[in-house]
Amino acid sequence: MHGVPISWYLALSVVLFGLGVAGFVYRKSVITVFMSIELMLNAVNLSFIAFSYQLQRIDGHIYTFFVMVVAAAEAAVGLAIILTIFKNRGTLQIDEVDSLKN
Amino acid sequence: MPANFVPAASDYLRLAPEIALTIFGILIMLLEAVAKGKRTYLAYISLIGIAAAFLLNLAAYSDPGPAFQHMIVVDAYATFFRALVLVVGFLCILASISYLDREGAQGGEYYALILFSLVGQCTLATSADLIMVFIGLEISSIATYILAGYLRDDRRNNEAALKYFLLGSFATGFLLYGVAWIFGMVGSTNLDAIRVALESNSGSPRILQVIAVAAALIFVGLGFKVSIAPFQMWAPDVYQGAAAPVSAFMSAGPKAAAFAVFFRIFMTSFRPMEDRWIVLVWGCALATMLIGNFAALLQSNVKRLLGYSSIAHAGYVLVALTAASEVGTAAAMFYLASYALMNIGAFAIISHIAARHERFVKIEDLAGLGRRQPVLAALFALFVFSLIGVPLTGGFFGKFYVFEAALHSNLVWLTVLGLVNSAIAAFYYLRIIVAIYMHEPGEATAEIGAPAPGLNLAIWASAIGVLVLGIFPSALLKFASISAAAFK
Amino acid sequence: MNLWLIPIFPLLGFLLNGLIGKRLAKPVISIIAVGSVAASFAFVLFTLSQLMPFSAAYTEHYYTWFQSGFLNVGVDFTVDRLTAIMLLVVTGVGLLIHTYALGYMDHEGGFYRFFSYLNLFMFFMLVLVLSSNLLVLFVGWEGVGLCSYLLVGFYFTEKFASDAANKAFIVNRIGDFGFMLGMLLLVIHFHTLDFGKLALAAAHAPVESAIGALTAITLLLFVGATGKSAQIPLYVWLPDAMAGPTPVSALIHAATMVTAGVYMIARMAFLYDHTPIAMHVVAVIGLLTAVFAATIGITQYDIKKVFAYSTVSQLGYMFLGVGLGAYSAGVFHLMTHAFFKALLFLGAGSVIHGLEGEQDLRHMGGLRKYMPITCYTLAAASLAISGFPFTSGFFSKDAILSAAFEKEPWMFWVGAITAGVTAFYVFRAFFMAFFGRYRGHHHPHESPLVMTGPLMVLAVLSLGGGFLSVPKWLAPTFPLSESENMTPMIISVIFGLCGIALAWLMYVNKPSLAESAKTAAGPLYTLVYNKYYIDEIYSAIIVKPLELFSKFVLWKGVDDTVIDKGAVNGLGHLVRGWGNLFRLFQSGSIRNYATWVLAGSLLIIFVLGLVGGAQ
Amino acid sequence: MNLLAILLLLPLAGFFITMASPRESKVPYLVALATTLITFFLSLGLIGPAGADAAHFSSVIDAPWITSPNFHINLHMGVDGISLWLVILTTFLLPIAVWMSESMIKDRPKSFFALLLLFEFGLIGVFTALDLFVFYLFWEVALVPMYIMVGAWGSGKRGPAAVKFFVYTMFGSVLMLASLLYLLSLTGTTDYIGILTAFSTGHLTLTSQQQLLIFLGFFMAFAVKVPIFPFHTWLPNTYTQAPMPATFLLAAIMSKMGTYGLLRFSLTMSPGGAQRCAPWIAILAIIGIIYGALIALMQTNVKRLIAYSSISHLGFIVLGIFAFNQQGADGAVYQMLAHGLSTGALFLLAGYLEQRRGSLEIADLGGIATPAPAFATVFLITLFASVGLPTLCNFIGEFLVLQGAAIAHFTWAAWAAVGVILSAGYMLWMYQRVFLGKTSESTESMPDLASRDWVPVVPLIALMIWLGCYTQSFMPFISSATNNILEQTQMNNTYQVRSGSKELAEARHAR
Repeated sequence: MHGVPISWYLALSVVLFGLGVAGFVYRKSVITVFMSIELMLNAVNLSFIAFSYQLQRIDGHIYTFFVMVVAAAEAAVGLAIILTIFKNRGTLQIDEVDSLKN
Repeated sequence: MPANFVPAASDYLRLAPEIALTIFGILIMLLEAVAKGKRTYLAYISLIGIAAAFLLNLAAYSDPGPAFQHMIVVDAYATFFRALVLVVGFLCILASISYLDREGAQGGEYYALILFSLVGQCTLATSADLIMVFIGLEISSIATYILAGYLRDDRRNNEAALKYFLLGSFATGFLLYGVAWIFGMVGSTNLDAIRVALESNSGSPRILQVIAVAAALIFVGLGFKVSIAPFQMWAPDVYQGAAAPVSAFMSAGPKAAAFAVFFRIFMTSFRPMEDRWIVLVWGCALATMLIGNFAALLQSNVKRLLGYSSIAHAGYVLVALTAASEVGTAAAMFYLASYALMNIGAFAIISHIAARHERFVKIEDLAGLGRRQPVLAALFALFVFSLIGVPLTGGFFGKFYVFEAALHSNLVWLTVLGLVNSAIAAFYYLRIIVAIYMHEPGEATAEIGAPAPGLNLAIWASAIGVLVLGIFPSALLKFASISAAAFK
Repeated sequence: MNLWLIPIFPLLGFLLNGLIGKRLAKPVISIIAVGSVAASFAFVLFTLSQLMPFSAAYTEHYYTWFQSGFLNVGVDFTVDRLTAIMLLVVTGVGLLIHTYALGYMDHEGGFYRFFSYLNLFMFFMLVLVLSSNLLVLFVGWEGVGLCSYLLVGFYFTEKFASDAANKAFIVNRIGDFGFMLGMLLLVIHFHTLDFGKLALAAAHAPVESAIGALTAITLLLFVGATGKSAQIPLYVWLPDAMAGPTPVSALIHAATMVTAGVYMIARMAFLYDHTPIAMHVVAVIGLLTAVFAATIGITQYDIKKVFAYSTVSQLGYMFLGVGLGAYSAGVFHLMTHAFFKALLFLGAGSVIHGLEGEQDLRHMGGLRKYMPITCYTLAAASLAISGFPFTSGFFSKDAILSAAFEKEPWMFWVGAITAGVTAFYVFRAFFMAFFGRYRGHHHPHESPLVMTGPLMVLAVLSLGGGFLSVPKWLAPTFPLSESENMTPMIISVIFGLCGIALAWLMYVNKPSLAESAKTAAGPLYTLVYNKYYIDEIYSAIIVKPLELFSKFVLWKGVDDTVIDKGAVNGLGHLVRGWGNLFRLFQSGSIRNYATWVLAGSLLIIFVLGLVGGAQ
Repeated sequence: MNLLAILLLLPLAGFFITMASPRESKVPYLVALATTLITFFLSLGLIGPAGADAAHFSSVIDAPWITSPNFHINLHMGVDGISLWLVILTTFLLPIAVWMSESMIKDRPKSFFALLLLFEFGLIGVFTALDLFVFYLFWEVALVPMYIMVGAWGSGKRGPAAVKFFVYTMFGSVLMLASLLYLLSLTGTTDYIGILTAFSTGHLTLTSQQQLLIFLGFFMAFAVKVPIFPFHTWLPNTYTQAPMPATFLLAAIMSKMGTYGLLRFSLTMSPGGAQRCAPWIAILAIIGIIYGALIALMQTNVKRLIAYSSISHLGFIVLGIFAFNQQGADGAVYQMLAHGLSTGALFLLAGYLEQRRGSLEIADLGGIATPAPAFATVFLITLFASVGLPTLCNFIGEFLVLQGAAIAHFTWAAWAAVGVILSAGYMLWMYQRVFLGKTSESTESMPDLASRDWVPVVPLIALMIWLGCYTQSFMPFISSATNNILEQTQMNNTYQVRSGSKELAEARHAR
């Protein structure tokens, strides 16, 4: 990765994170929303890697694995929850899940 | 870190409670697989597990110190919160048994999940490293997500679970991103290391600023978990939607653990930059109290009302953080303890009155409880008065210490506003009392029976706890202040 | 020597009759009631005989009532020459009236109640005169007011009676307001309420030519007196008070209670002597009341009302006397008035008794032959009040008028004319009742001896009472005025005789004259006949506005609307409004929540990162 | 064991015993009655030790309670000349309340008796607490049972009335708590004696600003409780809706919590603040006196009328306290006792009336004196006591208060005395409409006082006369205590002494 300055990676991660957030806020399908969360986590991973490369330390890489594991767990649980939702309501439109309010 | 790192026995001892909980959790899962017929005994196993963890927690305190390369640390503070969340778990399981029987959802995974969630919370309490914070937070949260939606076929449960899950992960994303940047700027995620770095003030103000932004991201993540404004939105929905015992658990355990780490991070790592965040916390505290109390005024659903009240109480705890002092930390610890007890008590009683499928959760459904179940009513009244902050209850002393700490740090206005808030709060809490004692019995209370022994035990235990904290608070307070002294 | 025994007998009488009277037989009740008064009368005589020759005031201290800071009030009794007169009048006349009442109340219900009240009154009245400090005097002062309330409202099932009772008490309260403030000022300036100490302290005080503290004190005390002794502007309660049984009118509203104001001023003379302005006010008010009431007296037909107004008027005379510094004259008239006015009322009572409750003069007449004793005794009283030479009234009135003649001649003339008017209306009543032919439809009969007895005794006193010269008796306290000028006496006597003659002319000789005079007077007559509409005016400018103000402005307006609905509930609504707002933010939509989280985090990043950094 | 401690524990014990006793039986009543009576007779034992030196505190409890790294709170309680009589008033009135409840509370009597005992516990605590924190504690403890009594046993719109009552007082209380905390943060202790000694030895001086803040906090709480003029709107509804025994206690004792607090704490903890605000508060008090009386004049319900009349009477107490002189303070305390007896008795009798006629609307009554002469007489005596007739209790209080006010500012006395006139007005008018006049067919059958009804009436009236005629058996205790308090108000007073306190100074000189 010679020649590519660290700041680019960080910039990319910021962009990815922003995209994730934006996706979460703007997409209407529960699945997409869930994917945007994954996107955010990956942005985090990217910055971890970048930093740990710059700092010449291994911690970052390890953290990345932590994050991935957690993300996987979340995915499992999340999809299960989304499934029950679909089972009970027959929809995945996030805006239709708003019976609890005020 | 050295590659050839071999954990010592002390390391394991200091992690023992988590280990025990995990083992019991897995054990229960296995038994669940082979179990047939009634599964109530799994609950008792889980109780044993928690008890064991509790003892191990005390044992661990006999030899405090860091473990696993300063990833975690066992000190009085950690021990306090471990003990607290374990007690919470214990009471909630007691309260859940009859509930699950009633809903026909008796199952091992429920108890296992509570144990796992407790693992996460204990980790949070002990974590001395942002990564551990993240991991603990996730362990606790993921388990709680499932618990929130435990009754699969209940629409309210589903929705609560989804909201909690999506928003929760969303917020965690912020936290994690903050962690990443801290790691980048400081070169370490160890809390003390961060503090040292900030104190030595190496690096340009630009770096400092980035760290501050990272701190903000962490603040967002944790703020969401403890449901403070402007991240409180989820709390009422989730507490209303989830099963009553689960709401009790969520409002007490994870919240306490999150606050524990919240204080640890801001009172150690970011202490050097306190002049930056105190004003912020001041604002959040006020906003949280206002939103919680005001919005609760018009609620008719008791669970939702308690949801808002839990927001308001988070606000009071933030007041203690605003004080940014040992006194404040101690006050917050005491407050969280008493809050946990009274809230569990209240939710437990609701879970009993709500009847099958939680049909009766409106305030008017409580009408005439005073005539049908005088004792239960009296206990409920006790919890409510404690939530209001009437003397001789834990709730009162919590408030007293918190605001005492605030005034110690010359937060005169925040104190006055907070106290006025607590007076406003009396309004909606009293509506419960009015219903209980001053209205004629209705459909809900007509055929209500006495609570099951387990539930009864939970209620009585919390009631006694509330009273003890209210009448003989010294012991707990002393321990709290010793623990708080760690943040110097 | 135990002065406390004097009031204690009536008190015991009250307790006995009050607590167990219901179960007692009438004779027993009578014995208790009259016996107690007789006992205290006897004890008074004994005491006085012991205390002769009254070289100095004799005081007894019983116990400290209360002590707060520098203010120490003791329950003490004092007897001096002034007290002696009052004691004799109160117990003596009181005894006679009690006896009379036995007969008068014989057929009435609540016999025991009546006499227990009457005894209680005696007790408080005696406390009033015996007291040696202003506060204990005030105890008696209020106590007699209470009894007056109870006795005026004796026929409590009748609305007019209870109204009159309330009026009596409340109007007196207004007077007491002044009295109270007077006492407060006294304490501030002299740190005591004890007559002896006050007298010593006042001796050093300068005579106030301008309005000062002392003037304020004396005027305030006088306000109290106007209430108790029915002077302008607070006299309105006394005529209504006639709603009570006649013996009550005689004892309380003629002979004793109403004279308390005069007594009080005489008692506080040492202070009034230092405040000429206040003295002048007292005199003027007294004189005005005398005239004013007398004019009303001319037009009334209710026999008791006539005497009531004459009482007001005579009290005016007394105040004129004390106001002019002729304290002894005032007290003298107080005594003689006690005799003849009591007699007038008892006589009237006897008439009413004989006519089964008829009080209207127009339905009487010619009673001379039905009830001779009553007639002649009343004649004596009438002569006395008209100042007929050598009757008791003659001496006392003369003492006052001659004092006026020296100090303020114009006052003398007004007073003298009023004397004529008095003579006129008293005899008007007398003639209308006893002369001409009987106009009523009852069967008049003379009253029993138990009633006529007292009448005769009082008749003797009214005629001869003037020879017990009070001024000489009081000379040690209030020095006599030397002047022996005969002119005022002669003038007033002439006026008096004219009055009598006129009355004879109009009501015996040519009754038609009365009617023609009435029509001649026209509106003036109606004005006076309706007591100058004073009650209506008071009610229109004070009572009604106050009620409306309290009800609509204060209660409905301020209390309900402004404070409660406005401030308190308004605040509540405000809070709820905000609560509703916050509530509606919780739209329930996940993406909406996420937006909030995002906005919040941006805000926090901004605050923490950038603003904080700017510091 | 310390007598005071016993006095505190007895009602508490009674509370639990009552709770434990069987529901449908006479047991709860008997337990409550026995407890309150024993408490009363024991409380008389306080007189002895207090008599020795009423200026200072006797039968003191001082046990360490809460220890925290930055403050210590002792369970510090004691009795001086003021507390003494208020405690005895409490213990004296409670048995009467129990007695009333036995016949007036038909629904869930057991819980009611229990609450009465809890209430007594709270009140005794309030009147004897020597630590601001402990005081606050009992203050709230007394509030809760009353709230439930009003809400659960009241009539009409009791729920709203009760909530209003609670929230109103709650607002006051939190402000007091704020002051308390502020004081704690400034002085490091909440101990009454400790703070006073710190003042007197000059170890501690508060700036005028601090004093003002502290004062206002305390004042709000007390002002609501008393209540003082603009904060009174909870009172009429609460008094009217509450069950008669609760009203009896509210009027007779609970209102004294506020006035006691003003005298004991507002004056001494922030003398400067108190003196600075005194003129304003005096004006509020006077407004209350006249205002309450005028509104009472127009009431059509006996209970409501007495309620408003208490606003007027309590105004006197406040006025006396803020006259800042011996007479005023003595009068205020004496008036507390007198008002407790007379108004209490009035409500007791009103309760009898309600029992007999089922209504307290004046329109439904009238001519009662004929069928029930004894009742009418007793009522009349009580009425004249509350009107302030000499030889009955209220007179001394009112006179001394007026005297004190006059010494401070003569105009105050002049205005306040108007209340004395009006009180005669509304009381007698009410009496006329209720008792006098012709009996209607509805009232002619009204039973007179039964022997049972006499039991609480006789001691009440006896005391009214005793207080009225032989004041010295109570006053010396009060005087020495109030004098002590007044001297403390001169310490740490960062203000110029107000005009009128000049007389006060020489007044104390004269003693």
